Amino acid sequence: MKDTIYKKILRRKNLVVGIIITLAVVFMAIFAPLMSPYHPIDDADLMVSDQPPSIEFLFGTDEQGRDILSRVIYGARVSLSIGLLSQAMNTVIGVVLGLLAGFMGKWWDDIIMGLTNIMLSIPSLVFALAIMALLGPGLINVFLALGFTNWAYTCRITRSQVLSSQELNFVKAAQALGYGKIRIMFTQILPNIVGPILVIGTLGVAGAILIEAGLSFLGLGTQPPTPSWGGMLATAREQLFTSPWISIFPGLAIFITVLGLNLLGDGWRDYMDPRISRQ
Amino acid sequence: MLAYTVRRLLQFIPTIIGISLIMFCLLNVLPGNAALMAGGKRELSPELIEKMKKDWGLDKPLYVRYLIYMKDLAHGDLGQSFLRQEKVNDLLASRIWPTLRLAVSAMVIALTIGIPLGFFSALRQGTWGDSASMIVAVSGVAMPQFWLGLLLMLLFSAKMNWFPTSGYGDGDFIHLVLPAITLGLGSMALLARTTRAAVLEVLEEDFIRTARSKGLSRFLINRRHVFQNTLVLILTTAGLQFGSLIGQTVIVEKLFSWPGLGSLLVDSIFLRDIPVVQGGILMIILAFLIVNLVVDLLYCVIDPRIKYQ
Amino acid sequence: MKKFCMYLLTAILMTGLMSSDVFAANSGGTFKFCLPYGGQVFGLDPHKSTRTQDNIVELNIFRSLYQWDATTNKPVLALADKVVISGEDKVYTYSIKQNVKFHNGRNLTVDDIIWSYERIMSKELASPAAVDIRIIKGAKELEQGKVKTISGLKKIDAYTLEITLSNPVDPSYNLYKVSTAILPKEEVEKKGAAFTTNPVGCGPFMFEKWVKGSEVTLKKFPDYYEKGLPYLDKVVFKIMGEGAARDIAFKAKELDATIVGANQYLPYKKDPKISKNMIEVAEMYTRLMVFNLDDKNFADKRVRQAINYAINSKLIIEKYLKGKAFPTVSFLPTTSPAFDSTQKGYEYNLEKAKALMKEAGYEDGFSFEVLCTTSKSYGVGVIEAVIPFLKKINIEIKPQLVEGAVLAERARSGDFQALTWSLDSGPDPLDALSRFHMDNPRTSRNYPGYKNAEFSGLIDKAAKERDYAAKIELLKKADAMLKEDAPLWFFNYNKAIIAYHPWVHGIQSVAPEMMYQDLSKIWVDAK
Amino acid sequence: MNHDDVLLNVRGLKTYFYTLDGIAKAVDGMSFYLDKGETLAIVGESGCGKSITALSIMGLVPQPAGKIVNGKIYLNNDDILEYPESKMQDIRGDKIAMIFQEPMTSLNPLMTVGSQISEMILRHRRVTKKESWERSVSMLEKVQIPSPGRRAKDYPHQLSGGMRQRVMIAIALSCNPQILIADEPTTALDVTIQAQILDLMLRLKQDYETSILMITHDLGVVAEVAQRIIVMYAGKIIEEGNVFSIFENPRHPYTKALLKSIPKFGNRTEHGREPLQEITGIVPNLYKLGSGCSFCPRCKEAMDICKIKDVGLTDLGNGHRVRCLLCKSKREE
Repeated sequence: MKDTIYKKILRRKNLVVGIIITLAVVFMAIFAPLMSPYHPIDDADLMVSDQPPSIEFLFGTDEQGRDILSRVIYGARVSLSIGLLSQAMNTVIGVVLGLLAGFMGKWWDDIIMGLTNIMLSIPSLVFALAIMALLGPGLINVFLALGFTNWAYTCRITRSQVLSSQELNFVKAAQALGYGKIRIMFTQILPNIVGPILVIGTLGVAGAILIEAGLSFLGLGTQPPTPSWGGMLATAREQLFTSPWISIFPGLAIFITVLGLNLLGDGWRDYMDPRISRQ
Repeated sequence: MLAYTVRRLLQFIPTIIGISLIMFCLLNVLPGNAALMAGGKRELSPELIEKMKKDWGLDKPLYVRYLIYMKDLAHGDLGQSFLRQEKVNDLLASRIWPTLRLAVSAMVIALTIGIPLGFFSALRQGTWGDSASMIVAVSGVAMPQFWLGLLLMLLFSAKMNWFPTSGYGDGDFIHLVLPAITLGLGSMALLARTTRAAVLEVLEEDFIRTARSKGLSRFLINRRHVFQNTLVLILTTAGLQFGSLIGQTVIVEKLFSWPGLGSLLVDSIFLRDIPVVQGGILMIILAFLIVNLVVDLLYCVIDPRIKYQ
Repeated sequence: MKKFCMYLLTAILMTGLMSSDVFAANSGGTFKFCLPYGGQVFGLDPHKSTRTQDNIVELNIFRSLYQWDATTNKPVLALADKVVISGEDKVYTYSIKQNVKFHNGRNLTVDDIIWSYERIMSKELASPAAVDIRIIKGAKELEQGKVKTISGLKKIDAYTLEITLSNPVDPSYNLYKVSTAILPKEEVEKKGAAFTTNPVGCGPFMFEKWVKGSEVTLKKFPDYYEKGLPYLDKVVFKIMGEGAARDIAFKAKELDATIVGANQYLPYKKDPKISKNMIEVAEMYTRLMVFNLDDKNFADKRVRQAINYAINSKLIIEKYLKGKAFPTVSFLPTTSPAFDSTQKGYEYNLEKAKALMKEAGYEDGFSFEVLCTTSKSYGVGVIEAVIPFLKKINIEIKPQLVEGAVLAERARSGDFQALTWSLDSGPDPLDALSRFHMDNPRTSRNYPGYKNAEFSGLIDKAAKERDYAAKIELLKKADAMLKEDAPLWFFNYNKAIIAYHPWVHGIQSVAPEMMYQDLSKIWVDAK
Repeated sequence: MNHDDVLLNVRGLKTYFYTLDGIAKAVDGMSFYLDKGETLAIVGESGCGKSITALSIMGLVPQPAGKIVNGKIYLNNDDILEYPESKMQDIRGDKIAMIFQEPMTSLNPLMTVGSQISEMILRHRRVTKKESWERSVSMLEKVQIPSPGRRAKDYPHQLSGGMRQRVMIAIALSCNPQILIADEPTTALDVTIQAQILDLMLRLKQDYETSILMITHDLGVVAEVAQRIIVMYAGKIIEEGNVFSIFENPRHPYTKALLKSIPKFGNRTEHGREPLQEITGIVPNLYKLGSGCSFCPRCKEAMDICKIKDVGLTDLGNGHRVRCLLCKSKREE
């Protein structure tokens, strides 16, 4: 049976590609100090600024004379942590609010769903922009801004899962047996929403990396010299035509990572969906 | 249906009040103020700065400002721009059309590429063609938008000289092309994915088997039975996408110097021209709500099972 | 005969040479220029405009009493033929040109000037020019609402104006600004708030249309008072905040001329075609790091000097800014009349820096946070480049990226350790240096909180000095003292460059702001 | 098969499904025929391959997993398996029509029922849109839908289950097909409606001279409508014969068990409490069919040899055939 699970995953080429890319990026993030030839911030030397790719600097150097390869490798840490932490925040907020709305009902439900609708109708980029303007640029602030803006879908899914599960016989039985809400929450509801939340989470991590890039473009992302891919891209955009390597490599890094995460999330959803995985 | 529309429109009110409260609080506690930005490159004299702040009522307590704002809002007045010598209403009115043009063109691009791509992918499910077209689709969302825009600029205006790099021109078509593509590609990808999933779902339906048992050609089945039934799902996604599209104009308009709501909004945030920001956000949200209402109403047209009372 | 021929030849040559300027100038054509400072034009009422971007356009629609002369690098009379100074240098009597017409066809008279200045001082307007008109006697009283008219403005006849100043200062530096432009009363009153989107002036170009956020178009005003000007039929200002976009647009010939960004400078200079047609000037903005002198780390002059010695500013200019800046001497830029060419700026001298740090007892260094914006030439990138230099004298410098609005606020409140910014350093050297006067608090632009009685004494003296040369000498001294005291890290003077296509003629180096081009004298070859 | 009025002749049909879990032999060597004007019932538990048999005939085996690996299907002596898809499309609906089990989902929810009927007519007959619509309305009338003109403009969700199945029948018969395949047409309906629908089908069959291939697990239905019965188990025919011989003299243990599992009216009063019998065990896993009789694990009369030996069909005469060693040995004895 284990064999067929592997086989089923392997059958989905996109899922396989997604898994490989994601693992590679995670690996890069974890072992950044071992993999990068230079330090991403301290090894700056203006004498070698704007060098095109060479043996010494595989990806070239930026305008500060820093090795781009090292910055891209370290950037995986920054960008992934932005994605993961902010998405973790979103998930926690979404699940907690969803559970509250579903279980408490009444005006709890009204208020939380009202808030969810408001959140869904404010474009997350605009909201994140406003929060960043309040907090100022910086890594921690990016976590916060992105972590507060993208929980609405998770909240909705959790809530609908709670509501539909309350109709299920086993939950009714559990309630009849006098199980507390918390126990039902952990035994019946959370296991059911893990799948969809992981899918949303994967796509959310990808989305957060992109939004951070957008915020950096507007000057409200992580602050230099922290090597985030979005930030590197934003500073290098003026030099796109004169020193293209400075922006091409972080751009590719974002592209490949987001592509990988998307393929992973999509593939996973397909995999979980019994309707599509029938064949 | 009319009653439903009216009810939905009434439901806008609490949403808008909620949003305006959140945004008002958020925006009015931002550090810095418009008077400091009034000079641009130049520094202004302290007394002028103080005078401006007073003229704009920035010396009043927050709740007073909120009450004034809400009172004006109730009359449909979004106030006076701090820095631009214009009413916010007029300012926004002149910016809506460019943004709408851009967003609608982007949506058209997204729909005309995304839906066929999704169809293609679904009908060849599991093949290399499927994988390839999905990777193409996902690529659309995987690029930071400003990066994509710059690459397009580099390729199509700097190298090929086909399109102007930026600006609005006389509102002609040629200025619209690159920004619309940049904006539309992300939504295209999401639409392609939704379409694919929807088509796969519909293909499994019993009535498709019925249609085939009638001896209808695949083409006719796809066109008549599959497409129509996927439309509800596609439309829902398109509606939501339109909302986020309008949000993304913030970046695309800035990059292409497009004189729309998005660039106005960004600039005004940085300049702390708070009335403009509030008005702009309200506008964007209103557009989102209206588009989604229209989508809901369109369901009625497409799906006879849906009836609104 | 031979001699005569020689004379004739010389005469022909002379006329030929002269005519190359006058007759070869080609009338007609459209000039496409950029508006590079952000994505917007806010309004075109010069009395209300606070922003450079708006001024670039207004400059060509309106005229003020004086205007900037790029060749002599100072303000000269514009709307007046001559001025007579009397009454202990406080009374200026102007003979206003009689052929100045507004775009609506009406002649400009002294009444318009008086009305315009009074409008600027009116309580409701909050005009950035109020500070300039305030030098006129009685202007303050109008501002406070005590009187209805400015007592220092007197109409002798329709074309003779007498201005009485409250102090003997040169009004040209105040009254050349476009924010003191003369407006036609009837148009302003008729249009009301709409004047800002449909302005009428007496400048060389008339307003044609404004596509919000995208471009502003002006057309030739045929009745402009300077004969034969302007050459151009039409001017299009394209709003392009992004440097990369301007670069592409310029190369695609969508712009006839463009301001060159740091990233374009080097490639443009290497490009044999473009490099021929570039004009550079040291703009009157000084880029620097402001030390908060209330911070104990910066209390010691030697620490501040050490920082100036420790940073290789020239290398940063060359490598990071790609040479698109001039190294500093002190605060006043090379284009300032009070620039002292005998002075030398801080050189890169690590040993000296280390020694100074040791002397000051900061051998082990310290760390500080510096506020910065995203600006390329005086923002976070500069600080990134500075990090390794200061590390060598054990100073850890931490950039704190903030928005412009936040930086401006914190600069005024003193809520910072250091910040990096670009400060106005001209055109009037007295005004430029006055900001560091000890009487000025941070809210009055003395951001470091610099308090030096000797320096302030020099400034006061210079302000009172009637002799121009003596005044300049005093200011040179003050500037040198500022350098020595180093309340700032002097980084660079902006090198503003305009690149233009070969068919464009007449671009000038305008030191106060390179983009303040008087387009009336620019002409393009017929295509 | 030596009579002349054979309409459909299926020979050695094998339809397999290739999946990640292995190969499922859904239909494994089916051979049977359908005469003109005849009603043939294929009976079996769900999952025995009867629906796949029907879909194989229609050429609608789910792709790409399912595949007809062997066999011939003669329609009027032409092997339709050889036909290209386009020609097959001409046959579907025109010569062979099908009614599906789920009336709730088998109609397109976004089209009026009238246009779903006329769509079929337009496909196979040269008529104008208006004519096809009129014919659709008359078809609705024939399937006894009240006020058909109005109903034709209704959408499926506005109709009850029974009505929808009538619409399905109207669609199926609208081009007057030679064969009507009815796949569990009444299973999803209320008992009272079931009878009405069956009545209707039988009556229309007379009117249209259509042969019916009825696929069902409900022996009660079979008794009412069919002339011949094929009992299927695990992709194979295990017993075949006319209604009387199967009902009166079932030979295969599975058939016997099936018959015992339906309640008979009046049983209780005549014989006292005779419990209904259920067939113990589960339907075999089609992926893991070994040699031997596939019913063997559930068979009460199984012998050791049943597990090993493949067994062919034994002809008991009068068209009654059975696949069981018990019968074979008895006959041979």
